[in-house]
Amino acid sequence: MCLAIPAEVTRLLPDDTAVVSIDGVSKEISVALIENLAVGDYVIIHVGYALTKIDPEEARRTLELLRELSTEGQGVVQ
Amino acid sequence: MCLAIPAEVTRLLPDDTAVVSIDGVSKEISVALIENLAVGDYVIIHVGYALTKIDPEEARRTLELLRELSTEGQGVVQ
Amino acid sequence: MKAHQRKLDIKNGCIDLSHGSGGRAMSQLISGLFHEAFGNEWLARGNDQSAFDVGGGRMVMTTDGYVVSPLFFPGGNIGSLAVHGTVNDIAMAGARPLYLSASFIIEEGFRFSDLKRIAESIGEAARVAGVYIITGDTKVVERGKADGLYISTAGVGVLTDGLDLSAEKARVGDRVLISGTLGDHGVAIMSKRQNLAFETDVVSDSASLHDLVAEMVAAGRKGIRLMRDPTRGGFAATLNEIAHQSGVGFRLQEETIPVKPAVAAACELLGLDPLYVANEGKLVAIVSPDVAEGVLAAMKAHPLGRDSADVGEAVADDHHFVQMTTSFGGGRIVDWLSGEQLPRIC
Amino acid sequence: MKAHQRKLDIKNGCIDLSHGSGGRAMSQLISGLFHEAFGNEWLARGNDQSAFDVGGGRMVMTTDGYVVSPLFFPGGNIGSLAVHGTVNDIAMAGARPLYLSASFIIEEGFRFSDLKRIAESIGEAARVAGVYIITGDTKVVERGKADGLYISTAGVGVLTDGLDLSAEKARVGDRVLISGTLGDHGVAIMSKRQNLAFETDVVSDSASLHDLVAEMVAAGRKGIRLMRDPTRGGFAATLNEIAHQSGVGFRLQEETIPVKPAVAAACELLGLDPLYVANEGKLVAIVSPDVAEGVLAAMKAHPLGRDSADVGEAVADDHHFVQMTTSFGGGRIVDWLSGEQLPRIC
Amino acid sequence: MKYADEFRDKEIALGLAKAIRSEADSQRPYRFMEFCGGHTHAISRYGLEDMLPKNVRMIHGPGCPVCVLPAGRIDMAIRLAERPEVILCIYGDLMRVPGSQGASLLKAKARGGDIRMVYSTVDAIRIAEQNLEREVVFFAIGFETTTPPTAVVIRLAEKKRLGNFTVFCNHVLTPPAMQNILESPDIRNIGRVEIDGFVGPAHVSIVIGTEPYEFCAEEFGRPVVISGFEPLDMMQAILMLVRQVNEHRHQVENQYSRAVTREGNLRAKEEVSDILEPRDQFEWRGLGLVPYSGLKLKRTYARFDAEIRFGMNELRVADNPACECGMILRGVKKPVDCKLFGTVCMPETPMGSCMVSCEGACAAHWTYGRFRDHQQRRAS
Amino acid sequence: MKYADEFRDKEIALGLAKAIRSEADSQRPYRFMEFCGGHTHAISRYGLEDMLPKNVRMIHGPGCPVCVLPAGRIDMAIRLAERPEVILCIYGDLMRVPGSQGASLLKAKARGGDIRMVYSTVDAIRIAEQNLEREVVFFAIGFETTTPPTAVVIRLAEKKRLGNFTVFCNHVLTPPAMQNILESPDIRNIGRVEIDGFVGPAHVSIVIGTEPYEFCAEEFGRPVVISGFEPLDMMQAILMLVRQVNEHRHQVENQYSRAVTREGNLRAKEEVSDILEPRDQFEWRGLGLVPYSGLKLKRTYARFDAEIRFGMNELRVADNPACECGMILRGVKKPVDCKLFGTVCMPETPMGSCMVSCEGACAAHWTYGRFRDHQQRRAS
Ligand code: SF4
Ligand code: SF4
Ligand SMILES: [Mg+2]
Ligand SMILES: [Mg+2]
Ligand SMILES: [Mg+2]
Ligand SMILES: [Mg+2]
Ligand SMILES: [Mg+2]
Ligand SMILES: [Mg+2]
Ligand SMILES: [Mg+2]
Ligand SMILES: [Mg+2]
Ligand SMILES: [Mg+2]
Ligand SMILES: [Mg+2]
Repeated sequence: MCLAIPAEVTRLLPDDTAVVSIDGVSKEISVALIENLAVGDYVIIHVGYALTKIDPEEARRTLELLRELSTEGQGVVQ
Repeated sequence: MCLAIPAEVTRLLPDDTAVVSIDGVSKEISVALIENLAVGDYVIIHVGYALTKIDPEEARRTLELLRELSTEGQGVVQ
Repeated sequence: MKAHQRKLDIKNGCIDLSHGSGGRAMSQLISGLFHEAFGNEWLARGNDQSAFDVGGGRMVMTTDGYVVSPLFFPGGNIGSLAVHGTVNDIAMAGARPLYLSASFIIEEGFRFSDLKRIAESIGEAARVAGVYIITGDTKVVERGKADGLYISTAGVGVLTDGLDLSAEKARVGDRVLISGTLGDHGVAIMSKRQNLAFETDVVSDSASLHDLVAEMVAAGRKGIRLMRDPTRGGFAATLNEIAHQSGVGFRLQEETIPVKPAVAAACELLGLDPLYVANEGKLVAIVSPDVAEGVLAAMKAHPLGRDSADVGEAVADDHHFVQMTTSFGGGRIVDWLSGEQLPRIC
Repeated sequence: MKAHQRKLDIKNGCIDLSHGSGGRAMSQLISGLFHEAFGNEWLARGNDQSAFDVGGGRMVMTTDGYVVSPLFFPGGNIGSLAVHGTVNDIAMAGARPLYLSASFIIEEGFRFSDLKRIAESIGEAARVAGVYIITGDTKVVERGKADGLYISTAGVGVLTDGLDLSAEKARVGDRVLISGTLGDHGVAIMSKRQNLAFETDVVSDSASLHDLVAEMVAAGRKGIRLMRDPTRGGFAATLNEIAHQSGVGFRLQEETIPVKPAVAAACELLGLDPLYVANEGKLVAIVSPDVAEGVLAAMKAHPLGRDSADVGEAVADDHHFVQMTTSFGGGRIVDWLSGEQLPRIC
Repeated sequence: MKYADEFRDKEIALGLAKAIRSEADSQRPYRFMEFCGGHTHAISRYGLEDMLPKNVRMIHGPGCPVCVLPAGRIDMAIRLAERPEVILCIYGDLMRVPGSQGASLLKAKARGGDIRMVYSTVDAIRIAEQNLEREVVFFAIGFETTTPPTAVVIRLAEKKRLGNFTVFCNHVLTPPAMQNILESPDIRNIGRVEIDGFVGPAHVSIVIGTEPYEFCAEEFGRPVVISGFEPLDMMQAILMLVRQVNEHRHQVENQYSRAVTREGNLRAKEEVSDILEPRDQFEWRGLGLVPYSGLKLKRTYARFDAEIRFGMNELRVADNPACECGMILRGVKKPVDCKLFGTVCMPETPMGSCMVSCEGACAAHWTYGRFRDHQQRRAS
Repeated sequence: MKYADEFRDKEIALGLAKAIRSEADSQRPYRFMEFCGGHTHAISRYGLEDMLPKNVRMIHGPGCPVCVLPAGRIDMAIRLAERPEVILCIYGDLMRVPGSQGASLLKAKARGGDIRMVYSTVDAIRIAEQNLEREVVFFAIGFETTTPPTAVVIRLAEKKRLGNFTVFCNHVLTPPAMQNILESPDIRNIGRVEIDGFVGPAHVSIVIGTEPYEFCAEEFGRPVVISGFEPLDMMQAILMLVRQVNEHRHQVENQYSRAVTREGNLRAKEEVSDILEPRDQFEWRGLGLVPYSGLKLKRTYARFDAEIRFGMNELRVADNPACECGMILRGVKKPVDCKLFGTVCMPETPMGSCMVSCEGACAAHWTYGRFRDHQQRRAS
């Protein structure tokens, strides 16, 4: 299932490493696979590596769409 | 103190080894330092090696002398 | 000329094989380190066993071996754990813990300073719990034949009046109460494992629960069917065992189960489920529905039960499933743990 | 569909980490192997502790860790030893042993077949001793963190009537009784150590002594000051401890101390002294002179005390020396063991 | 947890469930395969099946890269671990995966193999640096998600000139497996079970992008929706699939746009293609040999390839003939159709890939489906 | 035990004791040094001093090869054991011998050194064969008695072409030590204490014969009686010494004729001289540097010499200045004359050679003499 979770970058370290934080848990990970990372970015981490940055705008849009779809559904009389 | 005890040879084995017995305890030892060993001989063993054969005749003579000396001593009036 | 010895060099010294061989070095270790840390009138007599008075009646006995790694972890160490764990197993019968024994298996090379810290934690935990370590034993094994230190404690306690809590007593309709957040101990331990190393301020919940239990018994009396401390295998293993032994199923409400956000996060990180992670200062109580509210109130009033919750009920189920309605609204089974719970990639 | 498992493959299987992790593999190990071997009504209830009734009054508690190597030796194994040793520590207080706990620390890779043999020995030794293993615990540690198997047992027993045997009770003039030949256990163990390997038909004396003790108490009553089983460090360590704790000296007669010729021979071979070699089925009793003869007769009448002997007396001595008149006619001190007793060349 | 909790909202879920119910044509079945164990896990973890209408049925796909690893590869690893000089570093998931005749790395460890669990490939490198006199082998496994970290440490080992570090490469590729399922005679010719669409991998797609699934839509006429692993993601994806089916579309759509792009992570893809290349074929537990579905080290990195360094022989172990994994993975059969399910084959003693990981179809049915069966029996 | 029990007979002993009492001139002291710890042990084990008249006093000599080993040699061995590749095989006696600053091999083992106790040199060879990837060093120690077994296994290692077996040679020779004691200024010039004769080694003499002691009788005018280690042997030897003193003789006599000859064990001597040769000097704890008193491997066997293989530096550690071992070993002082005796220096925490082994003069006084002092105090 490729266990991976979103985490916030809290510190950039040398040698392609960074510290990320998830709800009060922080961990050093490799960011060798990511370009242009900044503190405050959210990344998806898997086996100790950041795989990608999360696009906050896309996330917001997906959530908005989910709410819309849900409201449509709620409106349905069955 | 060079801990060593008398033991009876009960079996000769290849490669300069032999089994000795001490009051029901038997142990395999090296007899590389001894010549002309036979089953029934008594040897002095130290760190798993036989150091010498015990001369039964000398042992008998020493004991006899000890008894004599002791008897002489017993005879003494102090 | 009285036989005496140079003092143990606690700061720099360490255990060698002579400390386990029945000679003077061992007796010095025991009197200079252990007795000092948890000394009492029983140990002072220096026998291989200790005698104590009991009011008579019914007693409980338990034992546990402690092999935790690392030995020191946020919120405690193997010493305090060895007291709490055994006190709790006594308390889970509704009994008042009285006396403990402690058997130490120490690897040569173990530092006196660490041993002293651990012994002091034992002494402190025993004092807090109001129990006495009345007999003990020390063995030293060669390097590579232990992991620093193992402790086995056994304990006895008295059951005052006809209480008979046991794993087969859950009945359909009973409520499932837990005394607080799940998974704290396991996550605190894992955070210090060399190959997992993550930072968190989660500390082990390791604590003696007999006082909380006394409050619960006072509040619930005959309505309490059984209690268990969800240690290895966590809440999930404990509830499955009870289901199996009582011949019932359970239905839990996920949203009522308290889990600290940091514990949940650490579990997501490692691919674990907090329901399967060990606790050392929590209990699960199965109580009849009529006393559930009162017992829960008593739990919440106790410092060690502030986050207590009613998380579900016993249901009729030939398969003895532990079911859970997820906070998302669906249903799932909370099965036994298969094998060890290992951090996963998948 | 009832959850069941393939049976444990006792013949070929071995312990892996899953057998210690609180899941179904562990529960299967416990129910399929341990309970079968020493099952009883208490274990059957499957709780983390067991409750039992006592007549009230005074009880004793003890514990010991067992780390013997090799695990199987002539005359027993770590399992029988773990029962005998703890039963004996209870018996040495003059108490009747009742219930035992057992904590297992097992190295991964340990063979089920060996574990089963050991568990069966525990069951058998408990049956013979009339005690019950009423609670237990199993931990599995990684390879290289144990030496196959460690067992810690704890035990409780009842003291019937006002008996208070304790290490500080020896008085000047008291007699020193021992219940048989010294050093058998240690020599039996050493004969199987790989680097010492010698052949002997000496077997461990490992046995439960509570029945012998009962006979002694019946014969000697208040005249019995204290009893000890001379285990690690042997008779010499035990007597030095007693001397120290009671503030007396002892004077022994070497020619009265029974030692098997093969034990004496093995000790000569290794440069050891039988007085310092471990026993697991012998006791030392310090008794007032007026009951000494009667107690000794009772001991000799018991199968486990046939070779009992009166070997000396307590004497006034500020230094608490254990002195011995040698069979050669001279005198020597039997001091504490210094460090480990190791086979020597010198 | 930001970007997770929002996507677990119960209220929104209820609305989505209603939307699916209302849009799904009650006169026809919708059979969607979630390829990924992550989705299977979300289904059981959050009880999603309870929220879907009866005619929308989820089929659990090949699940996870761990459970599809064939017994022979585990046997090979066990042989390796038996060599005294070898330290075998593995992800925790691998411990219980069955080799032949009940063997596993857990048992091999118990019998003396120096097998160490690592959380990250970086840990394996550290162990190699700390044990220069030993041979450290990293048991690499995983879909495209887990492959870049392997490539990164091979490059690192090269940079550090580590002579005692090698990789036993078992990385597999998802699109060839999807293709294999779609080309299976059971589906195309015998046609016993149809798959009406795919829920596409979340994290795999982060790396490879959505583009590699286009063949599925185009050649096989099946809709694919790439979906995140949170329950709302899945429900949205299912709704999107229902709509494609209703509208007779078969496109690749991307529900997981906050993390997945059409081209994926270019840097990660480059890292992998520099160092690894496809094998001609690779065995999948349950699916058998699948062409171009596995990766191996390129010739220039042969010195880091454990199979070469240790002259490892390829071992093949036939799956248990009674195991129905192949049929289950293709959606042709269900776990309860297997005679071994729940009797011989259980989570502690898994026989086939579908029981190995808790995301496998049989394991999911064990922990979750038994309960549903049971509820249904009680209801009827 | 045949050849032991007969020589422990109490009745004969009583007669011998009377004979000694009657033959010893009550007007003069008889001060005999038993060179060997074996004799010291017999004295304390059987309580012989109680059976001798007050004017016949036994002085405990250098005792045993273990306790005279200087702290520096132990430190050298500890350094060796700290090397991860080394397995150090030792006789059990060595475990507690103190190095500098409270170090010991027991503690070095606790701190991680791979130190293994062997019963015989043959065990060390077996360990080397079983650990070909490690370096097995045998810590050879002992008087002439224990040297032939070392020579035997060096030859065996050569025959077996064992490349990972070496010997850290600490064998010492008794006659040079006896000579050193006799040449000591305390005895010859200051003359505070006289030694009237020597009880000569039992098992050493089995190997080297009685001939090497003839210098003692001839050059220093002291009688020597080679004696067995059984208590009757010793009493007879003491009687023989009393007679030599009374008769103003100074010869080498052989009480232990059942095992000792004038030339000793020729095969054993040859084995040793083939492989080992004297060092120019060797340090003895308590005696300092004694010329030609230690053995080393011959040049042709240098590849089996741990000191060469591991480039071991000779370490010298000054004895504790308060320790009176030197004076005690020479019979000039008694244990109770040492400020450290029984306060800092005890069997568990020995400071000097005389406390290290239970055969040392201080250790013997600890376990036996304290009791005699005590008896005497009580009597007075
Ligand atoms: S139950 Fe087991 S054997 Fe049957 S199909 Fe599933 S994995 Fe295969
Ligand atoms: S008592 Fe100790 S310090 Fe003093 S002389 Fe003897 S060995 Fe040396
Ligand atoms: Mg318990
Ligand atoms: Mg517990
Ligand atoms: Mg004990
Ligand atoms: Mg260790
Ligand atoms: Mg418990
Ligand atoms: Mg005890
Ligand atoms: Mg005991
Ligand atoms: Mg337990
Ligand atoms: Mg081991
Ligand atoms: Mg005892």
